[in-house]
Amino acid sequence: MAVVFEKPKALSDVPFHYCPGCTHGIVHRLVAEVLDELGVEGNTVGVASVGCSVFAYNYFNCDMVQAAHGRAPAVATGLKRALPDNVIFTYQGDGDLAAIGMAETVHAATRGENITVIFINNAIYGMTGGQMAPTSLPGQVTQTSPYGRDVKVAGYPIRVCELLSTLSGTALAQRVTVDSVAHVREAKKAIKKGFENQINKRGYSIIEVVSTCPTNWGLSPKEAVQWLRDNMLPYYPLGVYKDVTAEGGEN
Amino acid sequence: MAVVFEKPKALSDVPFHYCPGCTHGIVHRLVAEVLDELGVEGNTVGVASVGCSVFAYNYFNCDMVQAAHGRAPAVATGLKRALPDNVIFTYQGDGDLAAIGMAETVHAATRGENITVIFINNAIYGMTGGQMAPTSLPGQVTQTSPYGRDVKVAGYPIRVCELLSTLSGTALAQRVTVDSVAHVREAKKAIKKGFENQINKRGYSIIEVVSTCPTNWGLSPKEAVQWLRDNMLPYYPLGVYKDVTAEGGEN
Amino acid sequence: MANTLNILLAGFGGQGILFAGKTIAYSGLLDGKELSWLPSYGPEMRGGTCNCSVVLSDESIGSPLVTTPDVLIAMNRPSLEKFVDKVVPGGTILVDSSMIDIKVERTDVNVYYVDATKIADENNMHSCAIIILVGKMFKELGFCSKEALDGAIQKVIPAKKAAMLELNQKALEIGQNA
Amino acid sequence: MANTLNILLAGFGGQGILFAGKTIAYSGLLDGKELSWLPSYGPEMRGGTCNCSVVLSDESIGSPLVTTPDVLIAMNRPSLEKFVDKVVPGGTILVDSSMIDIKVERTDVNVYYVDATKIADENNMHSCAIIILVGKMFKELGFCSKEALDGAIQKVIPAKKAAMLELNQKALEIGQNA
Amino acid sequence: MAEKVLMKGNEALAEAAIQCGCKHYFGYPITPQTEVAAYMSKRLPKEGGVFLQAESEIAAVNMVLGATSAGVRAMTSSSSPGISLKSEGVSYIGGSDLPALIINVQRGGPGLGGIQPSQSDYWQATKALGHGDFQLFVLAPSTIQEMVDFVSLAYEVGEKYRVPAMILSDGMLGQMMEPVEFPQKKDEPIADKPWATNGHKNQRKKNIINSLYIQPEELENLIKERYERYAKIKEEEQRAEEFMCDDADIVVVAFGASSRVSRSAVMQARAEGIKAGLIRPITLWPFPDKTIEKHVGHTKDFLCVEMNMGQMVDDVRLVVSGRKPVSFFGRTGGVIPTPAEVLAEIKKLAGKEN
Amino acid sequence: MAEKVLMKGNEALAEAAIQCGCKHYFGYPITPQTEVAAYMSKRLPKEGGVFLQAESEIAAVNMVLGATSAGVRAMTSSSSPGISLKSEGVSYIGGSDLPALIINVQRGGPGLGGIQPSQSDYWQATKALGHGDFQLFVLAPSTIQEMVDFVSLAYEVGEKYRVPAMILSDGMLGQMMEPVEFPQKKDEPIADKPWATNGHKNQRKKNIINSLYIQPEELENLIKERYERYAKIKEEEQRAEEFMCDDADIVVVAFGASSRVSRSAVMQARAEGIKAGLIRPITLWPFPDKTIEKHVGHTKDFLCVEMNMGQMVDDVRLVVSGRKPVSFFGRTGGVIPTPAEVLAEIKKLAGKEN
Amino acid sequence: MAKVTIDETVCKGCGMCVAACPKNLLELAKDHINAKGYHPATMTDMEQCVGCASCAIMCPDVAITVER
Amino acid sequence: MAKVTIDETVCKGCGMCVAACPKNLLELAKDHINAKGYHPATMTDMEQCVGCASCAIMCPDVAITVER
Ligand SMILES: Cc1ncc(C[n+]2csc(CCOP(=O)(O)OP(=O)(O)O)c2C)c(N)n1
Ligand SMILES: Cc1ncc(C[n+]2csc(CCOP(=O)(O)OP(=O)(O)O)c2C)c(N)n1
Ligand code: SF4
Ligand code: SF4
Ligand code: SF4
Ligand code: SF4
Ligand code: SF4
Ligand code: SF4
Ligand SMILES: [Mg+2]
Ligand SMILES: [Mg+2]
Repeated sequence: MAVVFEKPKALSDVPFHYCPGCTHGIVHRLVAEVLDELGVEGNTVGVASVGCSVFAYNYFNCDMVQAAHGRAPAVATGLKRALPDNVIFTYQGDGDLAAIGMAETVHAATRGENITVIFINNAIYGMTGGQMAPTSLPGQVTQTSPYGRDVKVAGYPIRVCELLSTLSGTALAQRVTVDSVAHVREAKKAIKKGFENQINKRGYSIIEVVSTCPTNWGLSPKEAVQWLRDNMLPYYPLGVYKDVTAEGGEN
Repeated sequence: MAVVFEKPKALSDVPFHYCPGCTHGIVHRLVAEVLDELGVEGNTVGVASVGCSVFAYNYFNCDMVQAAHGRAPAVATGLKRALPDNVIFTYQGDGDLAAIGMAETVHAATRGENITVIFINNAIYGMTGGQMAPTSLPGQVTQTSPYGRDVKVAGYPIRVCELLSTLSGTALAQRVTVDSVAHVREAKKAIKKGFENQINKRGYSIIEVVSTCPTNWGLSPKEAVQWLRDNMLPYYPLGVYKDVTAEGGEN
Repeated sequence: MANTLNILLAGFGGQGILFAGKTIAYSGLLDGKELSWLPSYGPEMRGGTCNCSVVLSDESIGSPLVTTPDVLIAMNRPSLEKFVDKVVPGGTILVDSSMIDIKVERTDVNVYYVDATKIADENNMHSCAIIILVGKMFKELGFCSKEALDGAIQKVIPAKKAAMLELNQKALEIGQNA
Repeated sequence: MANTLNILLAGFGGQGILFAGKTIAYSGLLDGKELSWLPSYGPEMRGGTCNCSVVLSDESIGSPLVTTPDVLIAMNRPSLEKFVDKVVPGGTILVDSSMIDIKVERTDVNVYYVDATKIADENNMHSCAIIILVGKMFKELGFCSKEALDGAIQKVIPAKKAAMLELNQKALEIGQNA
Repeated sequence: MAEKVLMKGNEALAEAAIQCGCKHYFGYPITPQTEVAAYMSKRLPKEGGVFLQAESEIAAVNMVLGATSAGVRAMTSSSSPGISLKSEGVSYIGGSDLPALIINVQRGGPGLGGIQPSQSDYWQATKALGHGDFQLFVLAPSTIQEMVDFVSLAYEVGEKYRVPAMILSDGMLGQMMEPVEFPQKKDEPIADKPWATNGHKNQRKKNIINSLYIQPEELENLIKERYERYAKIKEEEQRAEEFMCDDADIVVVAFGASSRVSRSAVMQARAEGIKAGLIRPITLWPFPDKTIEKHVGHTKDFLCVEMNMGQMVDDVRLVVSGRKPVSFFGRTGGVIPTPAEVLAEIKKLAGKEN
Repeated sequence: MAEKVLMKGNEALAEAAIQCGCKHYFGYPITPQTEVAAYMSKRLPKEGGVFLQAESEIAAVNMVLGATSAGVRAMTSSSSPGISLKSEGVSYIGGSDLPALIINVQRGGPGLGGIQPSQSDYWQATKALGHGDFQLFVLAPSTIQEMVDFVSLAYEVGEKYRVPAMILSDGMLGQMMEPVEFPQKKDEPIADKPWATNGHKNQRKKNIINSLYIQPEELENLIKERYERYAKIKEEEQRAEEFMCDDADIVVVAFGASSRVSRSAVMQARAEGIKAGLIRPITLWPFPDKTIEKHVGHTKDFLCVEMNMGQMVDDVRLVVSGRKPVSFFGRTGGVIPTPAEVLAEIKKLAGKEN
Repeated sequence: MAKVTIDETVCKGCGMCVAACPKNLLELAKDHINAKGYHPATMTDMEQCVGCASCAIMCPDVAITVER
Repeated sequence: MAKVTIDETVCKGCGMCVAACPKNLLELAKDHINAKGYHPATMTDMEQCVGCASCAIMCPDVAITVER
C-alpha cells in the first residue's frame, strides 16, 4: 500500500489553532503542498499577517516573519528586495489585505512586486471576534453591523481581484474557493501558478480564496460551506481576473 | 461695459504661492467659480491636503480644515458624517491621494462617501521638490528616479480613475485637464457635476485634473503644457470613467 | 479579607462558564455586595479553554483576577489539573465528574463531585450543567441570599427566553439538592 | 570670536544665492578653515526669497545660522530691507544696485554698491551677478587667500562645464576690479 | 440615584460617551477593546448617531479630527498597536487645538505583543503620542464606574482648554464587569464652539482648522500660548486619590489596574501593622505632583507599582527629587501583579526601615 | 587620511550608510530630509543596491523590517510627522529584536507644524516611539562629521545587541554643509546574523521573526531578557562630550544643534570670566547619566538648552535628583536659539550665584 | 483495498470529511470526546473505502492519511 | 470694445495668457519687473481686444479681469 495522501513536509507538527471546520487549514495545506512540489521550502520566507492566521509562522516549515496588521506586502517587499532569488509569500485575511493594508496591497501590485499573496476572503474579521470586513456582504450581520451591513452607511464590499486587475504590475489575480474537492484542486493549481509566476519573475500574484468562518458566521462548518455557496460566490465570482501568462506575455 | 470675467467670490484676496504657470491656480479658480454658481460657499467645508496646495485654506473663502498627508478623505468623512447637509470637498495631489492616501481614497470611494474630490495629477511631488509620484510616467526623470522611472524597480504608474471606477460607491470618476480654454471649460463642468452629485447625495465623485508642475518638470510654463499634451494625456486619457447619472441611476 | 470570596470557573468554551460567572456576579449585585467579573479573553478561547474570575466582597475589590481561588468550579480535566493546586487551603472545589475522571488528591480542601453534565443531559438541559454546580455551590457555601440567587438567574436571562429561564431555575434546584 | 566671519547672502530664488555661498564656503575649506553653509529651505523658496548663511572661522562653529551678519550680500530690495538692520556695526553690505534702487541709511557699516546685474548682462554672464559681488567682497575684505578663491570656483563648477567656469572666473575678476 | 447595573468596562465607557452626547464614533477593531465598537454599532444608529468602522486606526483618528472640527463630540478607541498608528493624527489634533477623545485599552507590547492587560503605554500617552511639543489630558480609571465618570470629565476639560483627551485604560478594565451607575443626564449644554468649521453661512468670518505655521516665530508663539493653557490645566485639573497616606511611612504610587492590586496590598500591610498608604494618580497628565509633594515630608519610602518596566516612576522621582528613595515594582507583558507580590515589596521596604 | 569634502548633512549621512554596507533604503519624501532619499536614489543603483520610494512612511518602515529580517543592513529616514507614522513599525522592530536604522531629521511640530529645525521629538525617540516597553539606541549628531560617524556606530551597536537604532538629527544638520571626511572602509565583516530569515536551505532550523507572545509570562520573560541587554547598553554604550566642565560652576547640557549654539555661548561666558561648561549628550538613549553624575558635585547650576519646550531637562533632573538646581531654556517651532540668548541665561545664573 | 488513518488527537470533529466521503463511510464518534473536547471522526467501514482521499482533501486539520 | 485689466502685483509672468490670446495681444514686459521679481504681462493693443476672456481663463493667478 502506498500513501496517497499525507501531511505535506512543509507543514510543521504543530496542530492548527483554527476553529473546527475553518478553511484556513485547507489553504495552509495547499500552500505547503505547493512548496513541497516546487521543492522551495528551504528557499522560502513566508510572511504571516495579523488575523486568525497570525500563528502561521508556527505551521509552515520555511523561515517566517510575522508582520504588523496590513503591512505584510511591505514586509514581503523588504524581504524580496533583499533576497531577490528567494521565494516570498504573504498569507493575509480580508481585513488585513483590503482594509488597513489597502495602500500596501495596491502598491505592491502596481510595483509588480515579485511575490505571491494568498488572500483569505471570509467576509469577516475572524480573529477579533466577527466584525464587518471590507468584503462583508450587503445586509450581512456582523458584530459591528448588527442590523446587517447597510451600504448607505458602511459602504459597498470591495472586490479585490477586480480592483487589482486594473494595475499593470499584477501578474495573476484569481479567485478560487475550497468548498469541494474539485474546487480545492483548482485552488491548488492557482496557488501553484502564483508561486511559479514568482519564480519566473512575472510580478505580483494574488490568489483570493473565498473562505468560511463558521465561528463568526454563527454556523456549523457544513452550514458555513453552504452559506459560502449561496451568498459569497454570487457576489465574488470565481475565475481568473488577470493572468499575464494567458495574455502570453511577461509583465 | 460689463464684467465678463473676474475673480470668483469664493476665492480670497490672498495671492497664490504657486510657481509661475502652475495649473493649481486655474483649478482653484474653477472650484471657487462652482461654489459661487451653486451658492454654497457658506455651507461648504473644504479640506486642504499636504502638497503644494497645502495653503488652500488661505485661498478659499469657505471654512477649511487642513488634513494630514493622505488623510483628507478620512477628515472629509468625519466632517460629512457630522454635517451631512453641508458640502465637503477635498483638494489633493497625486502623492497625497494615490500614494500615502491610497487606502483612505479607495475606502471613501467604496463607501460612496458623499464628498467631492479634486485630484491634481501632476505626475510629481511638487511641494517636496520633485520626487517620483505614483503617477510619474515610465522613464520620467524625477529627483528620486534620476535615471528615469524604471518600472521594473519602481513599478507602474497608477491610473486612479480606472482603479476607482471598479468600486460600487463611486458616483463620478472623470479625468480632465486645463491645458487650453476648451479643456478648462470642460474641467469646470466636471467639477460642477462633482459638487451636484454631492448635493444630490449620489456618492463619491472624483475629478482628476491632469496638471503641470513647470518647476519640478524643469520646463517653462509653456513647455510644461506641451509636455502634458505629449506625455501625460496619452497615458492618462481624458474622459468619464464612471458616471452614475449617465447610467441613469442613483448610487 | 475574610469577607471576600474568590471564585474561579473553568472549562471548555461553550460550557457556559462566563454565563455562570455572570449569574454569581448578579447575585452579589442583588445582595448589595462589591463584586467583579473577569473573563479570560483572546484567541485561545476558540474551542480552547475558557475561564472566569468572580470576586464577591464586602469591601472594594483589588485585583479582579483570581489566581488563588476560594472556590473552583472545574468543568473539564485540563482545567482541574491546571488550577487544583491554586485553591487556598480550606477552599472548595466543585467538579463535574461527568467530564472529569480523576479525583482531587488534596486533603486540605472540600471537594464536591457532581455528575452535572450527565444529570443535565438526562433532564434535557444540556447547557445547564454548570448551573447545577452553581446550585451545589450555593447549597454548600451559601455565598448569597436565596432571593439574590433567584433574582440573578432572572437578570441574566432575557425575559423573552422564558423556557431557558425555567430550565436554569430547575438546574439551580437540582444543584441545591445534589 | 574675532576670527569668525558671518556672511549672509540674500535675494530671489534663481539669482545663484546658494551657489555663491558654496563658492565662499569652498574657499574656506581650501584655506583649511572651519566653515558652515546653511541655506534657507522650504516652500517659500519657490520664486520667493532665498538666502544662505556662510560662516568662516578659525574655531569650531556654533550656530551656522547667521542672524547678525558681518557681511551681507543683498540681491534684491526686500532682502536688503529685511536684513540691513541686522548687520553688526562695522560690518559690510554689498548691494546689487541694478536690482535695488534704495540706499543704505546706516552710517556705521561699510556699503559697496555694484551694478552687478547690469554689468553681468553687459558681459553676457546673466547668472553671474552675485559672483561679481563675491569678487568685490574678496577685494574689500580678503576673506580668503587668492588661491582658495580660484580653487573654490573650480570646485563648485563641474569640470565638464568649462564655459561656465570661465564666465564665473571672469565675474570674480570684474568684481575684484569694481 | 440610578440603578446599578453590571457592565463590561468597554461597554460602560461606550454608553457613557453616548450619554455625554457623543454621536460620532470612528474605530477599528482590536482586542481587548472591540466591545466599545460593538456597543456603539448597536446603540448609535438608534440614537440618530453615526457608527463608522474605519478602514484603519489612521483613518479613524482622522475622521475624529474631521468630526471634531465640525463641532460635534466624537471619539475613537483602540489598543496599543492601534494607538501607535494614531500618533500622527493625535499630534495633528493637538496641533489644531481640537478637543477630541481617544481611548487606549492597553495590552502588552511592543509590536504585536500580547492581548493581556498592560500599562506600558504610559510614556507614550503622557510624553509623546506623536511628534512635537504637545500634551493630552490623560485620565486613568481604576474601576468601571470611573470608566463611565471620566468620559464626561475628558470631554469637559478637553473642550474648556481645547486639548485632546485620552482615557488610558487597560484590558482588565475593558473586559471586566462591576456594578456601575450612570449619572442623571445633566442639562448643561455642551460648550459653544465658535471655532468649528461647519459652514460660515455668510454670517461669520471663515474658520480654519490647521496645524501648519511656516514661520517659526509664529509657530513658537502658538506653542507657547498652548503651553500657557497646559500650565492652567496643571494648576487646576490634576487629580489623585489618597488612601491611608496621612501617616504612612511607605507610600505606594500606582494608577489604574495596578492601583487596585496595590490597594489590597496596602490594606494587608496595615493589617500587619505596616504604615502603608496609596497615592493613585487619576490624571496621568497633568501628573498630580501636588499630591505627591504633600507626602514627601513624612514618607520614608515611595514604591511605584506598574504593569510595565518602570515608566511613571520617573514622574514620581521628578517630584520627590531625591528627598526620599523611590523604588519600583512591575510586572509586564500582560501579567497582572498580585497583592501578595506588592505586599512583599512593601515588607522589604518596611524591613529596611525598621 | 581621506580628503575633506563639503557635503550637506543629509547627503553625508546617506553616503556614510552606503559605505557601511547599507544597500537597502526605503523611504518617503519629507522636508527637511528629502536629500537622503534623493542621494540614495542616485547612488544605490550604481552600488548594486536597492532604492525604493515607498508609498508611505508606514510601508517604508515595514519594508525595512522585512529587509532587516533578511539579514541586510537597511535604513529608512523621515522627519517628525513621518516618524510618528512609523511608530507602530518601530515598535514591531523593537519587539522583533531587529537592528534596523531609522533617521529622524526633526522639524517643528505638532501636526504639520513647520519645516524648520527642531528637537521636539526627544521624548518620542527616547521614551515612546511606539507602544510597549522597549527602547531605541538613539544618537544625536551635532556636526556633519558626526552625521557620518554615527551611522556605523548605530549599525554596530544595533547589531551587537539586536536593538533598533535611531539617529536623531534636525533640519539644520540635514540641510547645512560642513567639511567632512569619510573613514577608510573597514575590512571588518558585518556581524553574522544566524537569526535572519533568508531561507534555511534545509541546513538549519527554521528562523522566525516575531513579536507576538500570547502567554503573558512568556512575553514578560522576553521583555526582561531584552531589558538585560538594555542594561548592558546603558553600562557600556553611553557617550557624551564634556567641554570645559572640570571646573565649571554652570554646566549647560545640550545636544545636537542646540549644543553648537551652547558651545559658542559657553566660550563667550568664559571670555567674560564666567566658569561655564557644556555636557553634550551623544547618546540620548542611553542617557549619559554617568557624565552628568561626574559633575554634580562641583557644579552650582545646570542649564538645559533645547529646541523644544523642555524634554531632555527631565532626564537631567532625574540624574541630578535635587542636588543642584536644573533650569531650562528653550526655543521651539523651528526657531534656533542664538548664542547671545544662551549667554544671557548663563549670566542670569551666574548673577544669582555671585 | 485502502486505508484511512484519522489522527484523533488533532481532529476537531468538524465533519468536513463526513460530508466529503462519496461512500458515506465516516461519522463523528457519538460517545467519546478527545482531549480537546471534540467528537472525532471515525471510519465506519474500512472495507468499503476506495482511497479516493476526498475526506483528507477536505480536512482542515490534516488529520487524515490515506493509503492505497 | 473690451477692457482687460491685469493686476501687475499678482502677475507672475508665466505667459499663459500670452499663449492663450487668439489675437496675440499680450506680452511680458521686457523692461520692468514687479515687486515679486517677475516681468508682468501687459496689453499691447487694447483696441484689438475682443473680450473673449481666454487670457483670464488661462491665468493661474487670477490676475486678469475682462470687461466687455
Ligand atoms: C494595528 C492593528 N489593528 C488592529 C488589530 C486587531 N486585529 C487583529 S486581527 C484583525 C482582523 C483580522 O481579520 P482578517 O484580516 O479578515 O483575518 P481573519 O481573522 O478573518 O482570518 C484585527 C482588526 C491589530 N492587531 N493591529
Ligand atoms: C506624513 C507626511 N509625509 C510626508 C510629508 C511631506 N510631503 C509634503 S507634500 C508631499 C508630496 C506632495 O505631492 P502631491 O500630493 O503630488 O502634491 P503636489 O505638491 O504635487 O501638488 C510630501 C511627501 C508630510 N508632510 N507628511
Ligand atoms: S474565527 Fe473564523 S476564521 Fe478564525 S479560526 Fe475560527 S472559523 Fe477560522
Ligand atoms: S512646485 Fe510644481 S505643483 Fe508646486 S506650485 Fe510649483 S509648479 Fe505648482
Ligand atoms: S478515502 Fe474516499 S472513500 Fe475512503 S473514507 Fe475517505 S472519502 Fe471516503
Ligand atoms: S475533517 Fe478532519 S478535523 Fe474535521 S472531522 Fe474530519 S478528520 Fe476531524
Ligand atoms: S480678452 Fe481675449 S482678445 Fe482680449 S486680451 Fe484676453 S485673450 Fe486676448
Ligand atoms: S497668465 Fe496671469 S500670471 Fe501669467 S503672465 Fe498672464 S497675467 Fe501674469
Ligand atoms: Mg477575514
Ligand atoms: Mg503631485
